[in-house]
Amino acid sequence: METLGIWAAALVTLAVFSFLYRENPFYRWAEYTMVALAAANGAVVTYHNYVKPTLMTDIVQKGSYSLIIPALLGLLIYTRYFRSMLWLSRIPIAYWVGYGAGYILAYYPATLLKQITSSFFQLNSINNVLLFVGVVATFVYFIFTWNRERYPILGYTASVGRWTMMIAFGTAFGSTVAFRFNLLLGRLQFLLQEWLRVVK
Amino acid sequence: MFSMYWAAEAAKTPPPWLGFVSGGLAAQFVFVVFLFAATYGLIRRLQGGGRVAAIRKIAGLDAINEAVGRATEMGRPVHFTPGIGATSDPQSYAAFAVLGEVGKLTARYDTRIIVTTANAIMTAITDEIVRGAYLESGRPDAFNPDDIRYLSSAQFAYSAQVLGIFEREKVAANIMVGVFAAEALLLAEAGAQIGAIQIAASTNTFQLPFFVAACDYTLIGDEMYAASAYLSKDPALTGTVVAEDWAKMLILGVVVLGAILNTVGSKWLQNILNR
Amino acid sequence: MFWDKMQKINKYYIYALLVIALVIPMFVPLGLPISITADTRKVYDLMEKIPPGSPILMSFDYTANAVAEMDPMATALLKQAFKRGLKVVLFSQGDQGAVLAQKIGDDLAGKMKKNYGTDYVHLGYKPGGTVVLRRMVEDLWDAAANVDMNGKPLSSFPLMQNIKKITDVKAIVVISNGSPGFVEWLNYVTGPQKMPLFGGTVSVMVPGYMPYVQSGQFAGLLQGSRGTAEYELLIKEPGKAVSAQDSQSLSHLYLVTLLVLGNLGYFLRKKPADGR
Amino acid sequence: MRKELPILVSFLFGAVVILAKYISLGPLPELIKVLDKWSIVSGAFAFLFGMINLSLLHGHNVARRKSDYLFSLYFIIVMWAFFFLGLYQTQKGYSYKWIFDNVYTPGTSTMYGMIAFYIATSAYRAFRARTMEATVLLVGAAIVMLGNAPVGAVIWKQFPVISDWLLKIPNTAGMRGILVGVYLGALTTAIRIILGLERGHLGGRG
Repeated sequence: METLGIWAAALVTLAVFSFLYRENPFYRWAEYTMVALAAANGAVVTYHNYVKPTLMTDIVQKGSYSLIIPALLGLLIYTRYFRSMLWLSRIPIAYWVGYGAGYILAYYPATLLKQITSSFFQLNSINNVLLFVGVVATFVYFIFTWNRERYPILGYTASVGRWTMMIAFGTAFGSTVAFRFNLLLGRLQFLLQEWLRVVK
Repeated sequence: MFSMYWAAEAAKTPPPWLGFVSGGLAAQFVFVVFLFAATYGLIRRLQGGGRVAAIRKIAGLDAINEAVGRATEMGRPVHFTPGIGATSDPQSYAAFAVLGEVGKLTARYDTRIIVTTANAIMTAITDEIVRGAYLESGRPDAFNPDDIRYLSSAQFAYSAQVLGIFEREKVAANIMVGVFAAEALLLAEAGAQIGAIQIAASTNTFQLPFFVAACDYTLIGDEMYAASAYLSKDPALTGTVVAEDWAKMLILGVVVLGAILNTVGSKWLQNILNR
Repeated sequence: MFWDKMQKINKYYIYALLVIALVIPMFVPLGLPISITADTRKVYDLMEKIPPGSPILMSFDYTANAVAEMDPMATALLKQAFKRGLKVVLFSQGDQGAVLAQKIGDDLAGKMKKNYGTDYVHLGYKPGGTVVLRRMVEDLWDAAANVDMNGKPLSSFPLMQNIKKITDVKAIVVISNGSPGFVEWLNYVTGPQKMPLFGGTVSVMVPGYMPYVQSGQFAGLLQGSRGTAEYELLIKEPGKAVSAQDSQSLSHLYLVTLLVLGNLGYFLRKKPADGR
Repeated sequence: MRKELPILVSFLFGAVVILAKYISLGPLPELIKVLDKWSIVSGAFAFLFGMINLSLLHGHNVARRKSDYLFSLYFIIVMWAFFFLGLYQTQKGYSYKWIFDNVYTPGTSTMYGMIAFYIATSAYRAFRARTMEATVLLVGAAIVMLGNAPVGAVIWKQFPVISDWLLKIPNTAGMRGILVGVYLGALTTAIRIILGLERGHLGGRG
C-alpha cells in the first residue's frame, strides 16, 4: 500500500508539473481532483470538529439549547438558493461581518499603537535617522486627500517613501526565493529519492 | 528575564477622567473615539452641504478602464478575483467596490467577465454585485451566472484552477484585488505569460513585490482601502478617507514629537500612550 | 543578434537549468560553511533562558505543502525544548498543522523518552479561527473543548493541571508559513497579555515581519531554512536544513545570473532603427 | 426591513465587541463569551455551502453538456464520495488519510513548489532596470539573494552584512510605513461597516 501511495503521489506531482509545458487533460485531472478533495475535506473537518459535537454533546447531552440559535443563524445562509428568501441569507453575513469589524476596532489599535511608539527613534545614529525618515516618508505616501500641489513637501516626502518601499520590495523578493526553491527541492527530492530511488 | 518590553508596560492605569476604561487601553480607546468622531463629523458636514477634499490620483484604479477596454478590443474575457480572503477580512470590501466598477464597465462594453473566488460566501456576494452592476447598466440579460465561479477554499487547489482558466478562456485582462498569499506570484506570472494586462492590489506586504514585478499596475497597501471611495465618488465614503487622513496627520505628529522627545531622553509621550 | 535571441529564450531552458541547479548537490555535496547570525542566536537564547520544567506552548501554524521547509524548523525547536526539560503544549491554528505536530511530537518524544501527558500534550486544531485564541486567554480548557487532539479529556493529564489559562505558559513559540500564524497570536494573545512570542517562519515572511521584530512584539525569529540550518548547528544536531543549504547556494547563484543576463539582454539587444 | 435589518445586526454586534473590550462593564464580558461561541457555531453550520455551490455549478455543466462536462461529472462524484467517506471514517480513517496524503498533499505541494519556476522566469523576463526605482528593487533583491545563501559569503564577505542591513533598516522602515497605513485602512473600513456605509456584502453598494 505504501508503494502504491508513492506511485499515486508521483503521478499527481507529474500531472501538476505538466502544466509547465502547457494546459492539458492530465493537468486538468489533477486540478479537478485537488479541488474536489479540498472541498470535501473542509466540510468533513468542520463536521467532525464542530457540527457533530455541538449537536450531540452541547445540545443533546448538556442541554445548551441556546446554541440552536446560532445553528439556525448559520443555516440561514442556505436561503441563498431561493430567490424569494435570499435576503435572509444576508443576516448571518451581516453578523459575521459586523462581529469581525468590531474585533478589528477592539484589537488592532493595540498593535498599531505599539508600531507607533516603536517609531520614536532616538535620532542619535545614522541607522536610526534612516529608519525614522523611511517610516515617516512611506507613511506620507499614503496620505490621500491633502493636495500635493498646495503642500509640495508632501510630494517630495512621498517620493522618498516610494524609494524606501522599492528597497523593501527588493529585499522581500530576494528573501522569498529561498523558500520557494526549498519547496521545489522538496518535490524533486520526493521524485528522485522516494519514487525513483536514484539518490539515497 | 523577558524584560524586553512587555513587562515594563504591564499594569498601567488610565488617567482619572478615563476611569471607566480598562487599564492600559486608554490611549487606544481615545484613538478609536477620535476615528469615529472624525468620521461622524465629516459626514455631518457633508450632509450640511459642505465639501471635502478630493482623493489624489491612484493610477491603478484609473487603469481599470484601459484594462476592460483592451479586453473588449481583443474580444476576450476579463478575469476578476477578490483573492482567498473571507467576508470578515476588510480587504474583501475593497474588492467588492472595485468589482462593482469592473462589472459596470464590462456590462457597458458587452465584454465577458469571469469572477473566481476561494470562498463560497464570497461567491454569493460577488454574484450579487455583478448581477447588480449589470442591472444598473440596463443589461440584466447579459449577466451570466455561470461565470461567477467558486473554485476551492484551498489556496493551491484554487490557483491550480485559475491557471487552467487563464489558458482555456484566453483571458485578456486580469484584475486581482483582495487577500493574496503565496499564490500571488503564481497568478501574476501566469497572467503575464498569457499576455494579459494586469492590475493588482493587496495589503499583504509579503506578496506586493511580485505584484509590482509582474503586473502593469499595483495598488500598494492602504491605497486599496481608498478604492471604494475613489471609484464610487460617494461623498460619505470620501469623508471616511478624509477622516483617516486626519488620523494619519495625528500619527505623523505623534511620531515626530515622540522621536524628538526620545532623542532628548524623555519617555513622557511613550508613557501616556501606554496608559 | 545574440542578445536578441537571448531575449526570446525558451522558458523551458530556464526551467530545466533550475532543476539541475537544485539537484546537483544531492549527488555532489559542496559543504559550504554556514555562519551563525545574531537573529538565530537570539531565538536559541530565548529558549535557553526559560527555566527547566516550565511550560511553553508551541503552535504548529503551517500547512502540509510547506513541510519541506517547516518540518526541520519545528523539529529543531521542539528538540531543544525537550532537551532542556521544558513542558510543551502542542497546538495548531490549522487542521493540517495539527497532524504534522502530532507526527513530529510523537517521533521526538519516542526518541528522547518523553511521556505524553506529563512532558507534553497535544491540543490539536480547534476550529473557530481567532475566537479560539481569544478564548484561551479566559479559559484554555474551554477553548480546547476540554479535550486533546485524540479526544481524551484534558483533566486526565498531569501537565494540564497547572495550565488553565494561556498566561500559565511561559512563552508562545510559533512555527508558521503565513496566516493564521504569528500576527493572530500577537493581536489576540501575546500583545494584550504581554507575553513573549517567538519562533520561526519561512523566508518569504521575514521582511514583512521586520517591523514587529524591531518593535519587540516578536522577541525572536528564525528566518527560513537558513535560520533552521544555523539552529541545527547551535543545538549540535545538523539535519535536513543544513544539507539543503548547498542547493540553496547554487539556485540563488543561478537566479542572480538570470537577473544579470536578463538585464544585459535588455540593454544590449539590437535597438530598433528609429532609436527608441 | 430587508435592507435595514442586516445593517442593524452588523452595527449591534460590532458595537458590543468594541464596548466589551474597552469598558468591561457588567454583563458585557459574559455576553462576549456567548457571542464568540455563537460565531463559531453559526460559521460551522454553513459547512455545506461550498459543496452545494460547486455541485450546482458542475451540475449545470453536465446538464448542458458543456465541453468539459465529463470532468464536471468526475468532479461531483469524487467530491461527494470523499465527503461521505470522511463522514463515515473521520479524517483519521485509513483510506481517507491515504487519499489525502498521497493525492491531495503532493498535488498542492507541487503547486506551491511550481512557484519556483515562475520566479526564475519572472527574474529573467520581468525584473528589468527600466527606471531608477526598478533598479533599486533589482539590486536589493540580488544582494539579499546572495546574502541568504552560504555561497554569498564565499564570494564576498560583505554580502550577508549588506543584506542584513537592507533587511533591518530600509526594509523595516518601508514595511512599517505600509503596515501602519494598512492597520488604519482596516480600522476605517471597520468603521464604515459598523456605520452601514460599506454594504457591498449586503447586496448593493454605497
